[in-house]
Amino acid sequence: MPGITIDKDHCKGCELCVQACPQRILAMSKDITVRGYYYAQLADPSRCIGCRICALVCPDVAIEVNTHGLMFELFDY
Amino acid sequence: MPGITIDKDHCKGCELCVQACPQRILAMSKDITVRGYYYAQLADPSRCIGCRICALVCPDVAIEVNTHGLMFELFDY
Amino acid sequence: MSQYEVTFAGFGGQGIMTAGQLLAYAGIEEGKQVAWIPSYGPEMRGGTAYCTVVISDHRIGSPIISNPRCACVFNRPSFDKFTPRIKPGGLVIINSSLINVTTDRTDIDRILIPANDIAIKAGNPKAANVAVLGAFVAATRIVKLETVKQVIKEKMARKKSMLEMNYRVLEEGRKLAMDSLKGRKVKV
Amino acid sequence: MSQYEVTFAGFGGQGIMTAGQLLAYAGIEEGKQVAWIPSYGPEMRGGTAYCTVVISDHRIGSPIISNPRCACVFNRPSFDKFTPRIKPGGLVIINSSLINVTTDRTDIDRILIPANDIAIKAGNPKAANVAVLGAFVAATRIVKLETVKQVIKEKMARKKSMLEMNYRVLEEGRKLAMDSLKGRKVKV
Amino acid sequence: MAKVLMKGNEAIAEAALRAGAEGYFCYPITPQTEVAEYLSKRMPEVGGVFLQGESELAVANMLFGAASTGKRIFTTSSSPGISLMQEAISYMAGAELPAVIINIMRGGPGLGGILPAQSDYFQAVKGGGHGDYRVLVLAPSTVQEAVDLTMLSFHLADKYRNPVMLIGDGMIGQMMEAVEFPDDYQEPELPSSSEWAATGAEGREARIIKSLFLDPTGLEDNSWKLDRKYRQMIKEEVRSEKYKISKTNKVLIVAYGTMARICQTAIDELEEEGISVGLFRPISLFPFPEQEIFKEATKANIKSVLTIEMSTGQMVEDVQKVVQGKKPVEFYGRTGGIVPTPDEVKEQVRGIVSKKKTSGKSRKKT
Amino acid sequence: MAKVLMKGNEAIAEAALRAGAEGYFCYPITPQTEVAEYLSKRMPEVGGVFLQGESELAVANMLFGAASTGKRIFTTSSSPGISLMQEAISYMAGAELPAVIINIMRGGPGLGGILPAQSDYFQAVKGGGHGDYRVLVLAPSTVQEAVDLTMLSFHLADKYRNPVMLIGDGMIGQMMEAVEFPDDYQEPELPSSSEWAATGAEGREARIIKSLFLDPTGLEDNSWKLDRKYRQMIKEEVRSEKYKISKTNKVLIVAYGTMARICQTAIDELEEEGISVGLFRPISLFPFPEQEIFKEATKANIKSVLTIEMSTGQMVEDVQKVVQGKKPVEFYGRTGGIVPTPDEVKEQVRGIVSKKKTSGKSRKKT
Amino acid sequence: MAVDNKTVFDRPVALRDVVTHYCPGCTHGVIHRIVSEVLDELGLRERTCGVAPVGCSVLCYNYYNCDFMEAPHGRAPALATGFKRMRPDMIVFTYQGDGDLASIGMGEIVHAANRGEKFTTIFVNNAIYGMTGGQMAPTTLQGQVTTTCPVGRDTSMTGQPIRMAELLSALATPAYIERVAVHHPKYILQAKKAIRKAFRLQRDNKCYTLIEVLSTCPTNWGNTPGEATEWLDDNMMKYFPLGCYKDFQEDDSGS
Amino acid sequence: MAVDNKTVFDRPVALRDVVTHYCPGCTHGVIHRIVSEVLDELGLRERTCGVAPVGCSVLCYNYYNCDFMEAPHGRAPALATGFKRMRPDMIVFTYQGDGDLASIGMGEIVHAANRGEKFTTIFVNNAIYGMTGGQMAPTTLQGQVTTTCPVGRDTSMTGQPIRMAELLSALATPAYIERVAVHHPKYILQAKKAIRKAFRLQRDNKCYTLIEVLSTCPTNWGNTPGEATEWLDDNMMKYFPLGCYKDFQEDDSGS
Ligand SMILES: Cc1ncc(C[n+]2csc(CCOP(=O)(O)OP(=O)(O)O)c2C)c(N)n1
Ligand SMILES: Cc1ncc(C[n+]2csc(CCOP(=O)(O)OP(=O)(O)O)c2C)c(N)n1
Ligand code: SF4
Ligand code: SF4
Ligand code: SF4
Ligand code: SF4
Ligand code: SF4
Ligand code: SF4
Ligand SMILES: [Mg+2]
Ligand SMILES: [Mg+2]
Repeated sequence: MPGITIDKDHCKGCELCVQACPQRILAMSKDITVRGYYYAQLADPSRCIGCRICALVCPDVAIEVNTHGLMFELFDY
Repeated sequence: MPGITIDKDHCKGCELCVQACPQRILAMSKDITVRGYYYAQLADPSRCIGCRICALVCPDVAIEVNTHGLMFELFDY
Repeated sequence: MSQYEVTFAGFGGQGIMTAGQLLAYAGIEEGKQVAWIPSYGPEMRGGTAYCTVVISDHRIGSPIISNPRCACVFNRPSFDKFTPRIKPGGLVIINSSLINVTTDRTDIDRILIPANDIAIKAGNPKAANVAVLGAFVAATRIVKLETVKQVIKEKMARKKSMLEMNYRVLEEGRKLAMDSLKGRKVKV
Repeated sequence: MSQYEVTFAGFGGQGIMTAGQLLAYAGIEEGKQVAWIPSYGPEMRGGTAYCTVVISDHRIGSPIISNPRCACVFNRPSFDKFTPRIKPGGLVIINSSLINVTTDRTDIDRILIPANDIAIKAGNPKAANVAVLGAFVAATRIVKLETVKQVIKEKMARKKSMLEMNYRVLEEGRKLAMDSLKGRKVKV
Repeated sequence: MAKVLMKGNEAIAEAALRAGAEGYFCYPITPQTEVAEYLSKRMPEVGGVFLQGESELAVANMLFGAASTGKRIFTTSSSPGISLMQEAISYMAGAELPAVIINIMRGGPGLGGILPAQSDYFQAVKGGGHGDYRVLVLAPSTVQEAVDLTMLSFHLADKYRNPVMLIGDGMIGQMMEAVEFPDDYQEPELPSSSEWAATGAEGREARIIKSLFLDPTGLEDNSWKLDRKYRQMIKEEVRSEKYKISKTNKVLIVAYGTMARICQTAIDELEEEGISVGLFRPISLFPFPEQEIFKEATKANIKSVLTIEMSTGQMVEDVQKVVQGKKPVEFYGRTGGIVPTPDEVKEQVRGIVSKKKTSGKSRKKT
Repeated sequence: MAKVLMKGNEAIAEAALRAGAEGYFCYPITPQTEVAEYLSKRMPEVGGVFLQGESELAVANMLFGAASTGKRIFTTSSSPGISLMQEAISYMAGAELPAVIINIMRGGPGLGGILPAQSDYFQAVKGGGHGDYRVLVLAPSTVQEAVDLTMLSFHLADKYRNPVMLIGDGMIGQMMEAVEFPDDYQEPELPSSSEWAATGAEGREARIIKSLFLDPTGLEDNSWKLDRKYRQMIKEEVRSEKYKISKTNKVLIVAYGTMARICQTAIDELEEEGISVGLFRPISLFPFPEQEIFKEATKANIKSVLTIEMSTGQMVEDVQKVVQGKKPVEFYGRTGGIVPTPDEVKEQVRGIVSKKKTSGKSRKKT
Repeated sequence: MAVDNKTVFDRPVALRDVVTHYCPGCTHGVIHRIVSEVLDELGLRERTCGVAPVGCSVLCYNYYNCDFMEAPHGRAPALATGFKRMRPDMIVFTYQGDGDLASIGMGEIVHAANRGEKFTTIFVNNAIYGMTGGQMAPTTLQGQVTTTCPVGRDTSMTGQPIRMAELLSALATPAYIERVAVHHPKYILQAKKAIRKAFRLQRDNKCYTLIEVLSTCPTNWGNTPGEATEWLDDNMMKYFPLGCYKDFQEDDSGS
Repeated sequence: MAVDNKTVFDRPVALRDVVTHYCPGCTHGVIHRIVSEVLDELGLRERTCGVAPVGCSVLCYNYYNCDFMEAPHGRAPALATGFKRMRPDMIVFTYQGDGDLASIGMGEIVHAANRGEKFTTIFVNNAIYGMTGGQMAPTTLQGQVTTTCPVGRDTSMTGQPIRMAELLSALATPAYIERVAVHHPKYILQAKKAIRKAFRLQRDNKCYTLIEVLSTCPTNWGNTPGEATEWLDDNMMKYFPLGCYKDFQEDDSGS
């Protein structure tokens, strides 16, 4: 099952991933990190398609994406 | 009568005027100036048409051109 | 008092610098010597910002204060950094909205002000700094609260609604500080 | 001789610098200390170029020579500039092809060499410097003419015809100098 | 005028306007960018010229051009930016142009850091550019003094037709203090710049503003002419302040700028301990208060001269030169943006008084 | 190798090649352009890099990049060009990079002239850039010495991982003298540059070559680390030459480079007049031969110390500092490209001996 | 089905696992990542030396995991030239902001490009001086407010914003120059393609290569990261059109 | 008929009656003369300040009869900017060689042009460093021999010669930029026209103006003045085509 892991310590709460996710399944936390940021969370893991868009736009490389090995190469690059 | 005056002390003997004169009436001197240059001379004053070409190309502004007051403006600029 | 030093510290954006400047202006209004020194730290973003205000009756020598008499700390990193530096007999004012610990130093006074909560309640989340300033002035009486009010009016909030909101927050800070100290004035 | 100084001066293009360098090379060949100092004058074109060669048996101190023992002047401005500076008892060598005056100093020797004419006659108008060099060496014997010939061969004229032409010009200069001094050697 | 609370950088900017600066050319660099930001608003208001150039190198040369008009002009920058101006400063000195250059110093060498430092003393005082020239150097220690010396700088630049440099540090630039601007600023009259500036050759000979003298005699004449100006500065422009200098002093501290203030606090506190220390604060760094320091340093009661700088030791060389071996010259320095505290200063003084301190450079004990 | 007659500039170029220079970056400027012209031919022959950059500013930064590879690299320029390099030199010192920079000085300030001068002493010795740093400075007085010191410069640059500056003047650069290159040049072994250079992070941690230390403690540590190197230079790299120094000397002349040679001739001639004068010639200007000069200057027989420079007076300040008022320090200078003659030197000495000369700066009598 | 899952997006080796000092949402971080990915994919990391500028990315040497030099403001191309000339076998790239490259460093970038130095420039154009707190850059748009043009850039006094990709493409020396963006996924992928092409051309010793990347500066533009993305889209993209401005042809003789 | 005769060609007032230091046949002299004629004809001499470069024309302040500043090498545009900003009522021109303008001064000229500074640049391109004795310039042609490219310029190592008129025309800010020559009478007349237009545009406060003038350097090209004229014709004219590269339109908004 596709899924992402957000490294809370790397996240700076910019919300770019939230805005970019085609599934609209990311949301910001209610509490803040030591650095003082609200961080991104995967609100509805079951709907993640592993498209990597969130990871692509994350300026802080806070998101790791895991997905099925035979995943269709959406982005040909 | 059109004519030119070459200021020997300004002339550096570059021969550009000699090469440019359409009447081919300029020539270099046999003796040298204090600065060590052979200088340009008007070899055949009678054939000068006062066209100013020699003066135009002279980098040392050594040539003054006198000509008839009603001279045709050869160069429209 | 001959000289008093206070450090305001927190995240960038918490109004730290403004709090210090308001205090410094109030000092000038009252005819004192003042120096306001910011951290203009590494040319980089984020991190902790702080400023120190020195208020004195005479010419101020060193503007570099390693051990202020008071620290007003707005977030946890600032609390960790500045509380240990306060001079014995001094005061720490803690923004308890964001800091859920308190100091075990017994040689200083402490005041807890839920500054963010007060500000949000008053309708302007950015006014947390004013709540702390109210507490500081009430506790130390380095300058008069009236002077601070006047300065807020002149330098900060010309719009009437804003002004009143700020006054409310200031007052709230003052009240909490008084309660906390049970009316007694901090030694200055 | 412990130290001898000679200045070569003329228009740029008259081979002034080369004449000095040939002499300096000859000095080295003969195991002497030498210094060759050019005028690298104003970053501008035209004007007078000159160089001074110092040849000595010991380490050379000041390479700046205000009063050389000899000046070889190739044109009128150089004559005017350098003749007065020659040390009493010294020598001036005048390129009489281009300079139609001579000095009234009685405390120096003088040699007139129609260097340009010699050079033109020999087939290379640029060799005027070699004619003067021949005269200088003959008159002063600071270095041997043989050494100069060898240096010309090595540094200047590898082509045989050129070499021979240069030797002819050198010889002509030497001869005229000897005639002029009537066999007597200039004091060095 | 009433006192206002102002950041050093902004106070400097305002002071320049009040001294009649009509042009300001700049390039952003911490910790002085507020000057530019302030003037980007204020200059248009007063009808002056504000221009952010493409680099400090270009800015220094814009100053050169602007100064040639005879109007008052200036720039501000910080250490690396000042290094980039050295060629142009040398040219301006050679061409006898008035210009005010303000260096709000930061830690070096190289990119270093942006915290307060005093490690550009040599560059300012000995001349970082090529050739025989000097700039007049002033060093304020409070925001008020930054205002006063900025205004003075314009006057001195015009008086001597020479670049004047004001060196402060990040502390002076960033700190806010109460300042007062003179209500009616007056300066001694000077010959009008129309005597020498390039204003167009109407009704007079064309003028050339230059530092090139191909004839060595001309160049030498220019050098000695400049030298005479520098001697006049030495005669007329030495400025300094003494603090608690008295017959009881054991130690004489020499320090300038921010460092001097810190020493004042230390001296006050040492006084309470019963240790009497005096402070000599050069305000003009070139000309350096040589005679004044010699006089104070060689007094019988002085055991030692202690020079303190926010550097590894630059001004101390001039102090050594001045004191001529008549008293030991000690040095204490912190650098890289670390500002010594009054406690550190006190420790150094105590060390000297109790003979524990040995001569030479020392840094914070670790 | 046999002696060859060579222009100073070309000899310097050849010496650099023989010391193993693999890269040369330059921008034309009189009176040193022959170095570039020579190397534009020779560098390709030996497989090295020759590059004419777009400016001295760029060239100095090319040096920075080239030095980071750990290979021997250098540049040559003249006064205004050197001013443009100051920022980069400060950066290289801060980042601890070895580089050789040769300044064939000309008259300044500004565009000045192109004749020989020694007016960049301050810039070289005190540091024309910002921050606490030093460059090691060497000054040859003959073409042969220019060769020897050029080769030494590369060694010292590597030894200290610091810029080394060789300062000559137009005379040294333009003059031809006989020179000999060592047949088998050997230098003391040094740690390989592969210990620190940027050579790619294969099999090791990535390396950063930088002068930025945002943490003031780091920056201060770097400054004191540099300072320790400068102290080591002071201990190990002082170089000087004495000429006719003896117990009979009345006057001690201190002069360097071309000026020192001229003083030698004057001293020889004064000897014939019966006036005994000794010459102390600093070869290293930083480190300055402080102790050596102090020792010679304070000998009982010395009446006066005479410093002579082709400037309005720069090194003389260091001489004054060193002599500590124990003997009068006189100065004589010519500038702008005028090289004092032995006669002028003699006149100065005679003035001192006959007590006619008063202390202070003086120039050619007119 | 965990066994079938694999990590398809992860931190590249050439990028250290540290938190950067960049502001939230600043796209410097995206650019770092894609450059690192390219270094990884082409296997160049271990023979690469980067050159850091003075600007917000001054500390990028702490983020990239390869050798690095930190240059004086604007001079990265000169350092890169010096380095690459001495070590043509290594890969060299400069990473420069618009103040660094287009203002103070104009002379160096034009000349390095014109000499055809074989290094790669990643030019991060965010239309402002980020690090020093938001002053006008040569790329600041007409009317854009900055701390040194507080009423908006007046192009009648300060000239038009400089389009570096176009300007450098006017030089005759062969080069590969492309402008890309990183504020949307599709642009990020195009940007990576361009950066990869640049490093490949460098690896094959072909020509000078420069990729101009439009980037955001929410902090100094005074908006949120999301708004900054929109502002870039609506304003910068119009004045700075994306695309390849100069392509390297194998048979290019430079005319 | 002497009474009818009048002087139709004479030294302009704006040019002093002194012998220059230029080499025989060097066209710097021609350029000086036509600039002076334009100053005379437009009546600008008395409110003009020139800026001399470092290069063979460093002493041109001795030849022009108007106020002058002598700039550090390459920085004339910065001086002109500083001056003109303070005195917009005056006329300012820089006179710069190709080493001065296109090499060391690249940053300053690009930025002055881009800011649209209202001064005029006379850019004398002789494809070489004249004053310092004939080193390679950025404008030196492929294969051309100079003292620092003794076997001829190798463009694979040093890049293509820079065409400044074209490069500066790539900037968006309005300007008038034309390339002219002065080695034949007809070109001299065209050059004068262009220079006059430039000063007129400046006088009317319209835009930045630059005239690139192809010029000879017989001394460092190693030929006679006559041969130099031919060499320029056969070589420089091909690589540096004459013409107007950017013209000022009244309604120009700079796009
Ligand atoms: C010589 C010099 N001048 C100025 C500075 C100050 N400075 C630091 S970063 C910077 C501008 C950076 O802007 P940019 O290159 O656009 O990078 P960004 O921060 O926007 O990524 C300046 C002017 C400096 N460090 N050195
Ligand atoms: C900073 C600096 N670098 C170098 C020089 C030396 N220099 C003088 S003129 C010149 C080049 C002149 O060439 P160009 O601009 O083409 O003018 P030209 O002589 O050909 O007319 C150089 C490099 C200098 N004076 N200052
Ligand atoms: S991988 Fe795609 S679907 Fe999953 S969270 Fe990220 S953007 Fe959304
Ligand atoms: S894009 Fe990255 S940094 Fe921004 S909110 Fe999402 S995870 Fe956090
Ligand atoms: S005016 Fe014409 S015809 Fe007369 S000499 Fe000159 S070029 Fe010849
Ligand atoms: S063109 Fe002028 S300088 Fe040349 S030869 Fe003719 S008159 Fe003389
Ligand atoms: S200031 Fe701007 S460019 Fe710099 S890190 Fe913050 S958002 Fe990025
Ligand atoms: S060197 Fe060349 S450019 Fe200079 S004056 Fe001579 S011919 Fe003209
Ligand atoms: Mg930017
Ligand atoms: Mg040229």
